[in-house]
Amino acid sequence: MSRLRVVVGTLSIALGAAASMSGCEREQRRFDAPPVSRDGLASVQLGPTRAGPPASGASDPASAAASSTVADAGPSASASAVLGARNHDRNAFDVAQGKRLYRWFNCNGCHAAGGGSIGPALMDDQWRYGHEPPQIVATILQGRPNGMPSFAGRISTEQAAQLAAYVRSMSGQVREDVAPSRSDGLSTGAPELRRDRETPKLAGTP
Amino acid sequence: MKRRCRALAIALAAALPLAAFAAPDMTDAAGPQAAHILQLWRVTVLVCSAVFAAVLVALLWAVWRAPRGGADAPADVSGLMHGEPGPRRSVVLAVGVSSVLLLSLLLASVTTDRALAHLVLRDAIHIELTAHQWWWSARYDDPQPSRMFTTANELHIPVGRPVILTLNASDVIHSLWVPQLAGKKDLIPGRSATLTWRADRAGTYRGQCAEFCGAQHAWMALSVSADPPDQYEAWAAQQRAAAATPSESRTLRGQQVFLGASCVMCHNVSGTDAGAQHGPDLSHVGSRRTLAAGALPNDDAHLAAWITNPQAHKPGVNMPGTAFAPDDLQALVAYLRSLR
Amino acid sequence: MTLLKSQHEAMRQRERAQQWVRHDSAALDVADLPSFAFSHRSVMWWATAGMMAIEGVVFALAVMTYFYLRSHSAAWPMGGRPPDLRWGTLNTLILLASLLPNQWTKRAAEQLDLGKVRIGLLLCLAFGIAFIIVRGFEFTALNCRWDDNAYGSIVWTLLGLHTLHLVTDVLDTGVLSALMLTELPDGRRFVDISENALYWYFVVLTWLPLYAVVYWAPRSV
Amino acid sequence: MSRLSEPAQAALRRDPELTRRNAVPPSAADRAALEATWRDPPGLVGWLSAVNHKAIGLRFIVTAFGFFAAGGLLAALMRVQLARPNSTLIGPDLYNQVFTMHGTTMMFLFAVPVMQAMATYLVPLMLGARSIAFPRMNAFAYWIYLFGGLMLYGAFALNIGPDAGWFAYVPLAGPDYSPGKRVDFWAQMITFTELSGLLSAIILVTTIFKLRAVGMSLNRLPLFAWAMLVTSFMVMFAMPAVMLASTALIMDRLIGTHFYNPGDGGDALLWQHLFWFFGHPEVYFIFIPGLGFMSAIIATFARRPIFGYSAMVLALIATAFLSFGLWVHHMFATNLPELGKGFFTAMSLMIAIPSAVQIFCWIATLWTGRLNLKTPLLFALGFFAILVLGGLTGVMLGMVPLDLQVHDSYFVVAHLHYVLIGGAVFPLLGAVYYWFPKFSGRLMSERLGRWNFWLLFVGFNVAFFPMHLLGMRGMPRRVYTYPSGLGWDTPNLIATIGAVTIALSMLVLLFNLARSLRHGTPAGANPWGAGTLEWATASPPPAANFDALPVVHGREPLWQPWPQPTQVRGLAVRQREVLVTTVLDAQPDHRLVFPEPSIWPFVSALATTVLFIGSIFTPWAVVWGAIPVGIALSLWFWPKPGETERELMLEKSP
Repeated sequence: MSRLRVVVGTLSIALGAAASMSGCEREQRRFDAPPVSRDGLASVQLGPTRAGPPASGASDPASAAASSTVADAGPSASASAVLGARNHDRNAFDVAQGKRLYRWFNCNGCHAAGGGSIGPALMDDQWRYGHEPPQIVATILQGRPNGMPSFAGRISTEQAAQLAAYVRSMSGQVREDVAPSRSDGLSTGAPELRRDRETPKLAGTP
Repeated sequence: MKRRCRALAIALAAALPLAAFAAPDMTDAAGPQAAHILQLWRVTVLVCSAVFAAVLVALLWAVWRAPRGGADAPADVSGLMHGEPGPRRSVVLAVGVSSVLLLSLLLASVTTDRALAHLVLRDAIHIELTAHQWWWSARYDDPQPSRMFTTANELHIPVGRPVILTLNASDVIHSLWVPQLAGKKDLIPGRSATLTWRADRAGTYRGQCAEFCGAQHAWMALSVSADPPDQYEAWAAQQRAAAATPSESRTLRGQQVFLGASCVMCHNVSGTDAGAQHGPDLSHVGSRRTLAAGALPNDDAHLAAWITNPQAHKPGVNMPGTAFAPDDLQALVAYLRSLR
Repeated sequence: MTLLKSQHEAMRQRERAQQWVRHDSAALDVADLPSFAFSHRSVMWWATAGMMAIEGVVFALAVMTYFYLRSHSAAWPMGGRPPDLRWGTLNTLILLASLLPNQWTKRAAEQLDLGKVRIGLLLCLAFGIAFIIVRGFEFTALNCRWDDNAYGSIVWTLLGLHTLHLVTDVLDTGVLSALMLTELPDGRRFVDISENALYWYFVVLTWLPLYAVVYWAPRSV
Repeated sequence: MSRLSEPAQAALRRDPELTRRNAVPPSAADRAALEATWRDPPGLVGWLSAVNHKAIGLRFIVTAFGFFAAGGLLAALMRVQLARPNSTLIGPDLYNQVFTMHGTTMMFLFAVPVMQAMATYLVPLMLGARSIAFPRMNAFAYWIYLFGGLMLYGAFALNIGPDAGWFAYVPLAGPDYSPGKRVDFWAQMITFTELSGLLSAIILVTTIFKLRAVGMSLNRLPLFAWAMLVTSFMVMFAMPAVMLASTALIMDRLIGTHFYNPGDGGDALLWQHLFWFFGHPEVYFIFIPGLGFMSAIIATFARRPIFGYSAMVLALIATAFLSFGLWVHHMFATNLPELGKGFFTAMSLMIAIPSAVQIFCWIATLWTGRLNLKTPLLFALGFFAILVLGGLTGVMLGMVPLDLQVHDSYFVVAHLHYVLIGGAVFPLLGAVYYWFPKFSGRLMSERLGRWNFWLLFVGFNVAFFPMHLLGMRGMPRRVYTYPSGLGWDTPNLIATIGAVTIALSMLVLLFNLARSLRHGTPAGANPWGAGTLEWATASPPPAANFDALPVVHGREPLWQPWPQPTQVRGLAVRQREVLVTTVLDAQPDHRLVFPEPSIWPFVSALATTVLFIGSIFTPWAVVWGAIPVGIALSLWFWPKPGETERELMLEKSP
């Protein structure tokens, strides 16, 4: 990114042992994330694992139009391309940002702290619409029946990927050294990094 | 030299739209508290400079007058056999003088403390200031709840009237410091602090977060404009009014774009559906001088650039970038700029 | 009277040390000085004293943190019952009882009596292991988890810190016992045993205030 | 003798030399035997098992100055970034890591350890002792310190460098606002350096109290030894605070405890109280050894003992006690009660008095002395100019109203560099020039020394004096860049020019050190004509320091007549036997055989490092890591075959 940073990098690496490089990826602060183009959101065809009806509960005409074009197209390479380029599951900053957005966007309004209330529980091993990152991003952006609103246009793909990474850490899918620890609020049980890894199973009928 | 530097600074400030503030210099006191502190500052600098000069003179004189001797010169151990009344008397005298000076400085400090604590607080303005990671939100309290209003990053206060700030932090520790008005006070999560100001001279005073609070600690400025009372009342009335409803088609389209995009997830514009509190209140963003807590000047070009890619201007900020279609972007910028 | 006796003892030792030092011409001959000494005359005592000072400050600061956090919270213990007294009190009794074999071993070491020392060390080891086992039950009876709230955190930390010191000293006693049972010890080993006994006094003495803080402070007003 | 086993008695009959004692005046055979006994074993394993206090001391000093260079490079990087406003040379993320690493390196990896390193080398020589107390524990302390520093810089190289400041205030350094392992590595580095610091403190206190030469009563102890004694006691009572605080922080971050969670019973100021209760005494650990160096240098180069010995000792002790009572002056801007802050203002002003006593005593010494204006004295004079200014700005910062204006501004950056570089680095460089002949047997070049001094003195003032102005103009600390037009641009540029000058002076020092190692004029035992015992032995000193331990009869043994008896006779030469003396009057108490070089301190340090680093990634590492540590420590303690027999040959019960 800048000439001097390269000089400092080579100097420090000469000092440090060539330890495993997993540390680098976990600690990346991706401040230079390229803005996802507004109309680019519409072109991200994310198909759900199971053909569900387009989200009905969209509260706003503009986003309904966007999500309808999204829902009926099949899964395409560009979705995983957008996500695959940066594996949010292995970046501590992304998972921590996801945890903050989970509170900011009021996901805990329906999903509580992961235990579920109106919305389904997220910390257990029951998954209706898939537990892989692209599938969770699709669930967030398209919305799901029985009340999950579509956030396409409202939440950028980058933020959705961060939220998906955090949701996965709730059930221990994220590595222990990447998962977030406790938050500075009332204690909601064991912090994510201390939860054992659940083996995700397909839940019952949608 | 200091006078010339300040003149140069002001000239520079006028030239650049960004830093439209006078240098936040603690010696340019604009309120009683900064004045009290400045007075103590000058007394202390005087005393300390005198002591420093005395010690240096004593040292240089000692080094100048003492005879020279090589490593082979015999060491004079007479001091171990019998006492040395001469040097003892001067050392005891010097230590005594130092102790008396320190005591006097202590008394000066305590009297200044009392003076700061006794600022008259009759008919004060009450502001609840909350610090977030890298911007300030301020709520002007009022006995009538309907007259309360919220703004961000820029405060206006009437000249001559005291201001009582209740300080809270929502995430990490920050510290509010406006050198020309008063000393700093930390905003600590889980604790509430109070700070009192009074500006006796009209002007815009730059404040800054003074406690390291993360990636963008450098761009967390706050500007305090001390206005004559009538000009303040006009500003406050304007802030209390709901956001301007768009009149012509471009700003109406801009509002549609605003409500359809991710802005509503974090920002609040009174009078519309957007009511989130995680970002600065945009109801009157058009009337502010800078964007992003002092990082960018508030004009069309910078606003458009900021919306498209905030990370380029303030890397690490929590605002996501959204690349609108060019005409959508123009409409959105026009709408936001219209929110006077 | 006993104080006077120990002063008298120290003076007698000093005189004996002096008489072995002969002055003749340029040199001071120290060949006949003893090759080890007990209590603060030994170098090992100062290491033990240093460790005790450091760990004493850690305990003091941890107790201060306990009352600092208590002063900041409305209810204490925060949303829970104070720890059950059963195991804690039993452990305190065991610890006080362990002072007897400890003192017995210390005096045996200072009399260089290998037989008694071997028995004493095994006794101390038994008491230590018993204390660790009961400490295990104590942790179950704290009625809070370390990640429940600040109260749980500081209570577990206080108990954990003391357990750390307990385990390290029991291991030390274990290694010393193994050494004394298998090897023919020289004088310095007896000094090590005497200092290890001194450190056990420290483990006991720091437990008493911690016991009061962990078990009785939440019950007080 | 009676408890000697059969094989041991046979060994003794074969080689009666095993219990031969040294004679006075020391014979050539004695000298050769002592060298063979006290020398560290050769080869790599021998190098790793070295326990000689001079070998460990030199490694400690070189490692500490290595970290000093690394910290200096980071500082140069910061100054280049801050030279111009709105600079994008370094982004905020890297800058936050750089300034945190600079602070952490200078405070934890350089300033405190280098003073203990110099003491590890010099104190035994100054006391007329054969070795430092607990030599293997001393080696362990060095290895732990080295591994801690390497861990931190390894993390920095992998972009896991801490980025929450060297003080790591929570909640920013807490689990919610510092994701990843960066602050964990910082907190664990604290555990490494504090463990090393505490062990060194115990070692130094025991050495100074129990291993002094016969006759060196406490009122004949050199002032540098007094400074290290006082510093070691402060270390023992202050460092536990930061160990408790950093352990609580790492538990908050890894197992979810709530010490600093404002939402669930914790408190953000708890960290500040615990950290600064350690923090302020820490800056005095750095400053008081500097005072010790000053007393040693000024006495030798003014050709007379320091004026007012007892006043100086009492001033050191007073500074130590007072330094525990003023930590809240770092927290004047918080919402603590105002009356409380007033007490801490009074304490902060009062601590200036003992320092004033010392400065006036030194000036009186210079006034009545005969000056030998060599480089060490130049650095001592540089100390006066810079430290006194730093101390006076410290008095200003101690007053609540003034601190509220300039706290966490560049005024404080100027103050801390004036007292730390002026108060500790200048005397330290003077000490390097002063004792380099003793370390290496060669003098450093005077010409290069003057260049080094004047470049540093001018560069320092050009770099840090403008920062007072920056602080008064409202520039806060720890900002990766700043807007133009606020009056901050020119002073920042001047400061960067000063920083470059300081870098130049450090290069001159490096060149002087490298050149003098080979081409320096050979220095005899006492090139400066000094009075303390370390100058009574050869340069560099033999493995056993003294062929026969000296008997001391005065405060400056080499300057005062040396009555009978002059040396000690009767210590074994074929075994590592030292003379333990009483605490107050240093009368002979008993002979003690010290441990042989052993690989176990190095192995134990490795095992402890694995435990500490493992515990960052999983709490279970604490449990499983403890087993190898326990084994290594037990084998370290276990006597080697034949060791007990050899000791029994010399045994005599009290």
